[in-house]
Amino acid sequence: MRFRLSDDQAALQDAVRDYALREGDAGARRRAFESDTGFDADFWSGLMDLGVGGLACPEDAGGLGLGVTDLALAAEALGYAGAPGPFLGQVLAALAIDRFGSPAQKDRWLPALATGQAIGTVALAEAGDRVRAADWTARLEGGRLSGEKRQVLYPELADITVVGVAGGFALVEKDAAGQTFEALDVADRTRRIGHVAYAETPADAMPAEADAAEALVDAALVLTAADAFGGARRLLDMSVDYAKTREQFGGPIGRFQGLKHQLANMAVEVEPARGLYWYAAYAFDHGAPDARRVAALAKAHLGDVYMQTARAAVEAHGGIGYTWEYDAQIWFKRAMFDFAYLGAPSRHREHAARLAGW
Amino acid sequence: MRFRLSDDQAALQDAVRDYALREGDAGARRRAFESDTGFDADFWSGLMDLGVGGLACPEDAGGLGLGVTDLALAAEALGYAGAPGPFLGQVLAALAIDRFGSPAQKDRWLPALATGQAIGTVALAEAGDRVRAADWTARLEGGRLSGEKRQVLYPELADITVVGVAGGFALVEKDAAGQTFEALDVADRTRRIGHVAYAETPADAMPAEADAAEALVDAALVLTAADAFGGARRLLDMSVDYAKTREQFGGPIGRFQGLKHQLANMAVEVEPARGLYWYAAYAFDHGAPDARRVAALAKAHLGDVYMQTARAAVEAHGGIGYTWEYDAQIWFKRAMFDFAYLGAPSRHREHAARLAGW
Amino acid sequence: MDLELGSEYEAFRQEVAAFLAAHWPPAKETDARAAASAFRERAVARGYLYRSIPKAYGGSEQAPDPLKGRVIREEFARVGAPGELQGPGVSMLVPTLLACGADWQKERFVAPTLRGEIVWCQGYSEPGAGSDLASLRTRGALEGESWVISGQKVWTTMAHLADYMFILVRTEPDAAKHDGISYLLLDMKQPGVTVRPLKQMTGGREFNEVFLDGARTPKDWIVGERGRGWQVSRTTLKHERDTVGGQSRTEDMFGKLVELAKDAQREGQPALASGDVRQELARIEAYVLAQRYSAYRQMSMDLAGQDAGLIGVLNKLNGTMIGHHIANLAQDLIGDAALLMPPQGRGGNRRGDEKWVNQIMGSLGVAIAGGASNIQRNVIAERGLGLPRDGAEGQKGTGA
Amino acid sequence: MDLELGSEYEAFRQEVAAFLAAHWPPAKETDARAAASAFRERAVARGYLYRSIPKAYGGSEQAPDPLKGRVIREEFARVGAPGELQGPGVSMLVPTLLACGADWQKERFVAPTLRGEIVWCQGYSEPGAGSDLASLRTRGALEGESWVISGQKVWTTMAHLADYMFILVRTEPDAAKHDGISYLLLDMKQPGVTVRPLKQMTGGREFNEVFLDGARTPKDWIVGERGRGWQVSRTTLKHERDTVGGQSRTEDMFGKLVELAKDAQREGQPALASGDVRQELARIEAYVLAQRYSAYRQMSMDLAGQDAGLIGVLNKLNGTMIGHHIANLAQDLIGDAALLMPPQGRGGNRRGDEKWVNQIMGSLGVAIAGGASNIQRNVIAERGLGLPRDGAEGQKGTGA
Repeated sequence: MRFRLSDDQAALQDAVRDYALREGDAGARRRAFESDTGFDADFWSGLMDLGVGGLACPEDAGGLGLGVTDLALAAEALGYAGAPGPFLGQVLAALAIDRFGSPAQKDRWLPALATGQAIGTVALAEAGDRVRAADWTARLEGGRLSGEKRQVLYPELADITVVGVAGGFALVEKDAAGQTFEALDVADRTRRIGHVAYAETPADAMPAEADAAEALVDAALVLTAADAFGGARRLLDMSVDYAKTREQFGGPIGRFQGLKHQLANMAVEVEPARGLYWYAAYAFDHGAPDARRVAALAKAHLGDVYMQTARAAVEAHGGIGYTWEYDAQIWFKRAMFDFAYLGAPSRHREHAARLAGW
Repeated sequence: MRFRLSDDQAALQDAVRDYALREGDAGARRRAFESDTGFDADFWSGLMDLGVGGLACPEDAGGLGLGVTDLALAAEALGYAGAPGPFLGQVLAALAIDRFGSPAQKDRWLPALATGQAIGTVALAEAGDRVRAADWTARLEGGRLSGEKRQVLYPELADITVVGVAGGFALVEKDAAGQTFEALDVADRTRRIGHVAYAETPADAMPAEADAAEALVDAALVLTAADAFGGARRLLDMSVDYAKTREQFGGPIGRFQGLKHQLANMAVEVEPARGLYWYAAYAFDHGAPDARRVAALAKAHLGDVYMQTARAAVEAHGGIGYTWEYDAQIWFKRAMFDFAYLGAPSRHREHAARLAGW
Repeated sequence: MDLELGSEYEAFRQEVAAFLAAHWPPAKETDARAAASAFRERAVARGYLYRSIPKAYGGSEQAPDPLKGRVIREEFARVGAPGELQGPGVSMLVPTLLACGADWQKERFVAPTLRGEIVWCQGYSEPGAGSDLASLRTRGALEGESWVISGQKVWTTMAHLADYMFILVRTEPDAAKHDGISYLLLDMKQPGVTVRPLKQMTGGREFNEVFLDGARTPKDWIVGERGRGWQVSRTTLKHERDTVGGQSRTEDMFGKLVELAKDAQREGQPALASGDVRQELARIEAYVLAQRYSAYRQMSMDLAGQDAGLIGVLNKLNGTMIGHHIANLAQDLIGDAALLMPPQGRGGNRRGDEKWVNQIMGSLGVAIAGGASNIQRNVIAERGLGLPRDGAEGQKGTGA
Repeated sequence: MDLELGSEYEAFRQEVAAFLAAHWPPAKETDARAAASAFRERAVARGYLYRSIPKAYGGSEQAPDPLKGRVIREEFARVGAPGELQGPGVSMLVPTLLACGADWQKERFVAPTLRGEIVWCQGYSEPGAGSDLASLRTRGALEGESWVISGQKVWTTMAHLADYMFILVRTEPDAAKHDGISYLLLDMKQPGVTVRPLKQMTGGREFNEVFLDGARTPKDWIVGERGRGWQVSRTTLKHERDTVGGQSRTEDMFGKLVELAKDAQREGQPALASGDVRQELARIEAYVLAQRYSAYRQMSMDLAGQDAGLIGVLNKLNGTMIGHHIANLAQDLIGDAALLMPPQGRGGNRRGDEKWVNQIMGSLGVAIAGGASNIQRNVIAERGLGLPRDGAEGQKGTGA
């Protein structure tokens, strides 16, 4: 019974959080948020220098050979710090290529993704909430990809895109013909997404049964849940700090029991959910029989918890919390992202119910 | 625009509440609660002397010729006072006979019910949540009634029972053969209910199309909602009074903002719901197109509001609120009654959704 | 109980409709602003607008009758005719001036404000004084014939468009918290005044910060006595209160929510077929109906001079809570449109569901604006339920 | 991260299992109580029970190891073997005596308490002193060689069965609130003590009122110094903490809730087919799993001497909230069984669904007992989040 972080894991998480917080607070987060691209090259390269891109890549590809648990710990740290950039796409692309790629594909992409020399992304969701591998309608035929994908992280920036198709995945390189990008006015400007349409786009196959391909979606759900936990925890801390320092009626507002109880209720919603995302990651890495269900439950629960915490946090701040200039809104919009990315909580609860045979 | 009580209505409601509160606080409520029968003859006869039994009976039957709105106002007052006894069965039986009875049936029963010389009840629900008239399976054939009914108020006490059957209602007199009563260990001991099985029981028909018969269920829903509003309002008042008088840490607990905000939240849930039950009663009396839907919504909403208010009220009282001796538990159990009687809130919400064509 | 207005008011409705048929839209007028002004002047003369304001100051000085007010608003809205102007000048400054202002102030400011010739902004909130408004620190010092004002105001709606500000400033720094404040009028178009828009999380810019650095206003541009500004700012004239109007926005929103649930898909089915969506819609509908008929009750009782009790003090928080419920269900239903910003006056994706993001964020704005929810809870507990003031919060003045 | 216990503990489990196979159930013993006592004695000798208590006082004096404790409890539960006795004597009095008691008190009381030969009840709460325990008013006066005690205690579990009470009484009426209290031991079987059962809303009678009217106890039956009883009552010995055990009841309950949803009917379908029931079950399951794995995390960190942070102070309120969620869904699902009282040790209707009424009411009891939820919220805010004490609540001592 050692359901706790190893020293290495704690050190990793601290390093990622410290870096992302320091650089984020020094301006990287806001710069990315206000920019056209949502991408801060300096911040990103520093993050890659920490080895975050290669956490789950094999050691012979220059990675650390760790699992989704370690990715999730990093995701929590990045969520806490509100870190901008294509982390999620990067590590999911690497995970997909590691699991389903040919030796040549691995050789070509894993070292580059592990070190950050290349940026990767994944294109999973389709219109109509078609998120699960079994529902993907994009087709790869004769080396040509056709279909439309949504919620693609940094689609124009990525050197390599792992596209979910009927029968597995297709690898699409940056400059491949027949790609049409639709930029979106997204709420979460620290993690940009767009639509991509593929029309006879040259692409490389990575075959996988739908059930195996689905594991990539599970990993995405777990990492989103971990980000949500980190963000919710940050909003709690931010609200507590504000309550300690903001003065009204001759003292800090945090002495008023009404607000105290609201912050206590927020803590009761947030902190225990850490155990849920931990277990979802652990179950994924250990191939536990309930891994798929728990990934869905964790995404659903933390999507809700994050969003409601964000609402409560903005309320706890009053007017300032509603402004563009104060950073609470950045986490509010990250909560909106985690809530909706790859499907709202109700979808994943229904999926978990089905998997339970309910 | 006079969506308010007339002077007569206000006087009626005050008279009923004052009587029921005074006698209830003087012991009638607790006596009935602790008794084997849940019936206090003195309290009941005083209530009948106020004319409550005949509010909605025709004037030529000794009633006041008023409508469900006035019954609901009385129900609110009785709910506020936690009044024991067969009020709901009494007025619903009269309503059914007035609407569907033959002249002979009306002559026989309405004057007796209006004055309280007879006690009436209704037997509507059947096992498996078969509450709606279209679902009733009890059969009346050749003057003989067979079937099983549940949630029958004071079944053994009633002189006349209006039983919902396929095709309308059947009137069953107190001593008719073939009735088997199953007493239940009910939570709300101020309003006793039991199961009744009818086996070839002699009974008198009151034909009604299912849709018309359903109006009796609607009336029951509206009156239950009104009772729930009264009860929830009482629990709010009781909790506020307790918070003003109970001292901890050198002053009344009601000065603590945590509790104050909880009581404020309770008030926000409870007080606006008055408008909902008022409109449900008004819509019933005016045959508004949405009358049936609003009856269902009102029962569902107030069932939930009452129950959650009861939970909050017990918590606001602490340990004393959890004792048998303190009266909060009586309203808690009345909330349980209003929640479950004729179906839990979710059933009525689903029904309202269907009626809306959703 | 009666939900009908009754024949008297239906006759009045005919009268208003006839007036509108005659005067709106205007026959042939090219300048829309001038047309609206001319129409408003006629409507005031007929007693349809500014009904609680004396004729001497540009009002129509009618006996209070909320139902007539409601009929007028309904009929005007039906044909899109210009009604009373909105904004802090008409809703806050004018009543205050009528109650506490000097005669010259009423004469100079009221009528032009009602006609929209003068636009006002409100200078109450400060960065360090939100709920605890009376702790404001903007200073005003009398230098010769002028007040000289320095400090900062925030959440100032319309500041970038306003001609004048009515402002609370601390003029008696040695007096007790509530006794050192004066209520001044200030010209916004002067060098000592700098307006900076405050962008909201929605991307909108309805609010401003206003920096005051030696801004000046004449000595007699003070409303009420020196040091009595707190009391002056609390003055509101009794006027026609229509508690029903506020609900209609919620009702519209709920109707759109039902439409959304019909259009939105869940696993290839309309979301409206899902049990949880049906349940939640029915739950919200009950709140909406409860609010609606409580408002009718409150208005009816107000009309009859009866006390409607608790409901008055609950309305804002109740509306806020319903707004949260609607936002939460909408966020579930709109799928990945919840990843987008609300449209800023331009198109979006096909269904345009991201317009609901306005409700997701805006319902929070409502919770915060005009008395945050926790302040509302204090008011409900203390004023509505009669619970004691907490010692630690006793200093907070009126509690609102 | 690892959820397995590891080979060391699996070996220990084998050892415990072998012990149990040899000694439980007892070969041929007619008196069940005697058999249990004899078994417990053996188990103590083997180091399996009362592991934190010195051998001199009847314990087995083992090095703290929560995982071993857990293995023991699991294995004992598996075969139904008698474990440590429960109740306030073992859980509260014994640790207090070991920390603050005189030697003769430890010798006289601890071992018989552990063996169940002496039964204790706790005399803390009073009708006027609930959350604000230190405001207690039961008086104790030293008259010659005896304390003479008068007053009233309430919420006293087991008082009708107890031999003795450990009681807080005010012995120094002129001292400050927390400094005037002494911690005494009192024989319950005497004329000055009257016990009256308190019936709960569930119909159960687990609590009592205890009336003290000149009850007497010897001068030296005081634990710790005179006037230091408040501090004495706050003493708890560090002992093996197993944060996992508390979750299992919730998990069992959730499993039953799922079964209920399968059995219950809605419109002729299993309720489990309804979207709202599925959503709510999945929502609750996430809370249950979150609680479970947070407990594993907390225990693992405790074992490693790491600080698990906020979670420790949240557990009770978290469990309370989950209990509310379960109760609310059950109340919807059981249909008209929610009209009934919970069974008091006898049968009910066919499905027996009214047993869920125990949860509907009992989840409230949990919210109230052992530190009401608002007290928990204070503790979380102040101790967990470091928010300042409110002035008006500053007098409340330890805040718990």
